Amino acid sequence: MGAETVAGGGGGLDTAFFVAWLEEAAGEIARQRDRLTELDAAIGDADHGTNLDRGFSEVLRALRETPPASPAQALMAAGATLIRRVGGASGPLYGSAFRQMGKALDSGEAPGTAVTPAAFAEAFGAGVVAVERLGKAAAGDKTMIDALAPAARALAQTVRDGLGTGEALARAARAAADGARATVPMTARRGRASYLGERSVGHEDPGAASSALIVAALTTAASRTAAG
Amino acid sequence: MGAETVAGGGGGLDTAFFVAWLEEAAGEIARQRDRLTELDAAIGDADHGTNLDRGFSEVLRALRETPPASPAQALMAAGATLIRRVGGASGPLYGSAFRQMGKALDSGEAPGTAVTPAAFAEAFGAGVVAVERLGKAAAGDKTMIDALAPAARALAQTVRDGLGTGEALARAARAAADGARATVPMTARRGRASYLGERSVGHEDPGAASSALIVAALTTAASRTAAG
Amino acid sequence: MKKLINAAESLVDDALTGMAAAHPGLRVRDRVVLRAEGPRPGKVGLVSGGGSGHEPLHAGFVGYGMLDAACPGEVFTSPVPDQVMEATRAVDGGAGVLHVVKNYTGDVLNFEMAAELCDDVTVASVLVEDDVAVQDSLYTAGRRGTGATVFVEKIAGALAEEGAPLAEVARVAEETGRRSRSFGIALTSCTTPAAGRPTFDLPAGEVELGIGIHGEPGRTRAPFAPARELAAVAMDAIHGDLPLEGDLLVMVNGMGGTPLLELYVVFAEVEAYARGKGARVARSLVGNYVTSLDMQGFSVTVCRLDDELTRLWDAPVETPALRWGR
Amino acid sequence: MKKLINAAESLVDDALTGMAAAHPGLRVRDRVVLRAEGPRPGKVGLVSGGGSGHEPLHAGFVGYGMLDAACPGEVFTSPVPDQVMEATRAVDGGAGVLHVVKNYTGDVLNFEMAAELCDDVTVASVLVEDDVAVQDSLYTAGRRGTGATVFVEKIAGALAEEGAPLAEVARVAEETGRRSRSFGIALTSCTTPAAGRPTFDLPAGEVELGIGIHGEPGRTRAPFAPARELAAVAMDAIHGDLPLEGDLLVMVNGMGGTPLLELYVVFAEVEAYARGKGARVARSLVGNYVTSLDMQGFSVTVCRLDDELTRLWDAPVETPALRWGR
Ligand SMILES: Nc1ncnc2c1ncn2[C@@H]1O[C@H](COP(=O)(O)OP(=O)(O)O)[C@@H](O)[C@H]1O
Ligand SMILES: Nc1ncnc2c1ncn2[C@@H]1O[C@H](COP(=O)(O)OP(=O)(O)O)[C@@H](O)[C@H]1O
Ligand SMILES: [Mg+2]
Ligand SMILES: [Mg+2]
Ligand SMILES: [Mg+2]
Ligand SMILES: [Mg+2]
Repeated sequence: MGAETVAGGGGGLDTAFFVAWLEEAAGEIARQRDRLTELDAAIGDADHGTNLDRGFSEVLRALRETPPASPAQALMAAGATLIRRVGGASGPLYGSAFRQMGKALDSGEAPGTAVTPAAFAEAFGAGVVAVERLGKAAAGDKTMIDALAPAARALAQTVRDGLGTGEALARAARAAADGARATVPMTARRGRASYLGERSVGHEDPGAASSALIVAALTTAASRTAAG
Repeated sequence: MGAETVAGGGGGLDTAFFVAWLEEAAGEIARQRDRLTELDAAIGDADHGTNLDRGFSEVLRALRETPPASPAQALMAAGATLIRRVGGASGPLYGSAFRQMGKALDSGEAPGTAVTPAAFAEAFGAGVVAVERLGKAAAGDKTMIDALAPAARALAQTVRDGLGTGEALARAARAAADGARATVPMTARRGRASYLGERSVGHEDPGAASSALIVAALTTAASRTAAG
Repeated sequence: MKKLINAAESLVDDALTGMAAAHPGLRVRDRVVLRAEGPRPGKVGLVSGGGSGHEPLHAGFVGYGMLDAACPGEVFTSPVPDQVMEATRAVDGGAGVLHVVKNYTGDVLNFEMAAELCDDVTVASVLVEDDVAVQDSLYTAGRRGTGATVFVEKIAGALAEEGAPLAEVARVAEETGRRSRSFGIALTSCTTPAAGRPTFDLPAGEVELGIGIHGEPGRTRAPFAPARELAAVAMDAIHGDLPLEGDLLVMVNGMGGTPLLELYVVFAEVEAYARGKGARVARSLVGNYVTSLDMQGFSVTVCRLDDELTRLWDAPVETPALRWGR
Repeated sequence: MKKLINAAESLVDDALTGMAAAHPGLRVRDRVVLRAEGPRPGKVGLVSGGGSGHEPLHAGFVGYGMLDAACPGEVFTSPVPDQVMEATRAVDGGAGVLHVVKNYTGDVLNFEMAAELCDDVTVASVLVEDDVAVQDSLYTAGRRGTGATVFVEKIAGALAEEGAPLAEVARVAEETGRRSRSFGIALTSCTTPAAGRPTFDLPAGEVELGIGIHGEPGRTRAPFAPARELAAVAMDAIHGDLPLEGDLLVMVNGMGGTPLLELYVVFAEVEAYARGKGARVARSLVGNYVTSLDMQGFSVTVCRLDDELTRLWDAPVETPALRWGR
């Protein structure tokens, strides 16, 4: 994958990029595992970091064992692995998101075909919708949606605005980070943090935090594959 | 009971004196309850203070409910109450000690008769022997014996030496206190402290400590009844 | 953190090895705990599961008259669909399978996914949601499933053992849940092996009211109080939601780190409270049944019995954690 | 200190009130816990007792096939002779009474006094002294009675239920004790309600080896280690004293504050250890049976079974804490 893939306006995102994304996400989640678990300790059950770390390690292993032949395969394999290995609320939710993204990109193209940033933006949006449907959560409920939905909007907007892939991913990362931070003052209405009612105020939602990491990994993946 | 009872060489120790003894012992045990329990926490099971406090409170109640008519009655009632209310190792041991003292003084005299210091010294010795028999402990085993036996010897000696009652009781108190302190470097061989082996070294035996309190109460009882 | 484990990662598998070795009536396969004797043709199968750390729930309730399989997840993490699918297929005796699901987002999603994927088995599902501490369920994921799970598993399991059809077993499970309410109070947090330190800090003089079973903090914090008052807080919350009347099945449940001696003290207060309301504690359990690792505290679960539920509660059961009549 | 109590002074009585309310098969009278149905003429009566804080021991083992009465003392304080006398007289069905006494100075003295005073009843006594942590018993009060008490009460209780004479019941009780050994390890101290703080301080990285059941420190302190190593320490001590061979009855017992999940991990290690020595764990118990209030830790008790003991262990029992076959 060349530098233009991520820098250029219409460059394609290839399989290597998606593998790199999953690797970067896994690495960051491993590094931030304890922080995620601590966030979950405050308003949940102190397992979010270990849950995701376990799941993403398995994603890495799956990708190594069966190298994906297309972006769609990479994302669907990741989704299936997360569903099969994480458990909890975040397993089915993240798993469905990745699976749905993969499905959206699985347009029957020949293996190895790179996808356009526009197609990815749409697929990402479809992934977020899958989470919303499954979890019956809306924006403002203090969940991963509050980081994922702004990221999806930012991606779509940058594509509409014709900005470059690098810029698109960077804006998505910023939107996710802002979205995660914005969960701090919210009262949780979904997931186990909702049991705390007002006591959930003042804490960042762990799922929103992990979503921000996963979205941010898009930019590191881009620079890595661009650099490599 | 007059001042000479305790100050004079041959004065008798009457029922009021023994009641006062038990009251003073009960008061001191209540005050030092937590210290006794802490000593027991170090090398036992953290109940010696509560055990004895429960028992001696019951002794006070029993003495109030059925005022004893003789020294022997006072001591036998105390012994029976301790056996019936304390439990643990110290209940039967102290209970038997007091009961044996009472029995030894129960020479069929008319109720109300005061006992001689010599008779008391002998009775006290009989009480200590009862403890030794029941508990199969010897001097140096780091038990209440290490405070009680020196007290018994001091009492017997002062009587032999013809010293006054006050002096006799004071020497007994000192001997018991010294004996209790002397248990610190000992390795326990009886009671639950023995399970600790060498780890029992460096701690005062709780039963020896409570024995020292009980013997010291003889002197406060003497000055109280002498003063009153 | 000191725990009797070899490593946090191997904890669940190591414990399952021990469970299988300790209970010849159980068979453990791929993180599914099954009755050793396998499914009985024509009998509805009962499958439950959830995060580990609540022992004896659920694996301790696998056996005659109760569950056919349990799916233990990682500590406090619901099982994955694969486990539930494997369990569902393994226990199907041709009469269908009932999933007993505690109402947590993770449990619900994972069991739902499994049920969808098991299209070769008729699956019904009952949601246990008994925790009255979660009040405004419009703005939450709904009431949590806690102690009533034991009642649902026992009572539905008894009916399944009698050969009742799936719809009937599901009905009595629903009915048991509908008649049951719980409330929990923590004196201390628990420590998950993966996190390595207490999930929350609770000052010496305070308790958490309205806790769940995952070591999470409760709805409110309150000053520590004698057992009588704490029991009254729990019973007031339950009684306020489902008035106590008639014959009650009552469980005073320890959270894992509470001495049984203290649970009996709480039970005495709970029983007196119920009597004071004119109800009767007809059946009871006192002990550790639905725990949160090493948390100190208790929960009370009350079920308003009727003749059918009483009969099914009394029916024989033979599992590691509940056993009578056999 | 936060405990589910009304007051330290009323703890034992409050708990007994709860116990009586929870278990219709029990009757509580003056700090004696009896079978509700009273003594059976011609059956040897079994009486045990000891300090409270070890629940379910002993009151939880009163019932068909096990004890006829339990005498609970104050927390960690042996009962007084009056209780034992009352229990002895209450359970005598004319065939005499066996006292099951754990070897502690206090228990021994109080039971002895009671036995002497009960001159109207034929009393035999068996001393349980199974704790291999106490080695130089020449210089101690002898080995402590710990987990084997459960085995002795169960096995002697079964023989008594069959109508065997007192001498026989005493013999099998002795035999069970002779074949049993225990070793305990603590991760934390317990806190007695009366003292209000931990009996000993145990730093984060250390454990106490060779503890008893009264919250006392052990024989030595050692660095904290994985479950496998701690189990090996316990099993080495036991095996060194009574070589493991043949069929074993094994109890992995929680000290009160240890999650069941962890006890199963320990059991897996214990079972593997025994197998490694060529022995077989033929029967087992995993759970809280002989506790030290809220202490975290475990003990292992091993009994080398023979045919008679196995048969009696398997015999029906119906008590609050052990129940099978009925
Ligand atoms: N209904 C839901 N919709 C969207 N996200 C949810 C929902 N429920 C929970 N989450 C997310 O999942 C995160 C918790 O994940 P995790 O701790 O792994 O699972 P669990 O809550 O089962 O322990 C929450 O922080 C939240 O972001
Ligand atoms: N065999 C014995 N002989 C003499 N005194 C003993 C013996 N065993 C124990 N004691 C005394 O009893 C004390 C402990 O009493 P207490 O704590 O009330 O009983 P327990 O040990 O049953 O908890 C010890 O400190 C010791 O002085
Ligand atoms: Mg969580
Ligand atoms: Mg003591
Ligand atoms: Mg979880
Ligand atoms: Mg004691």
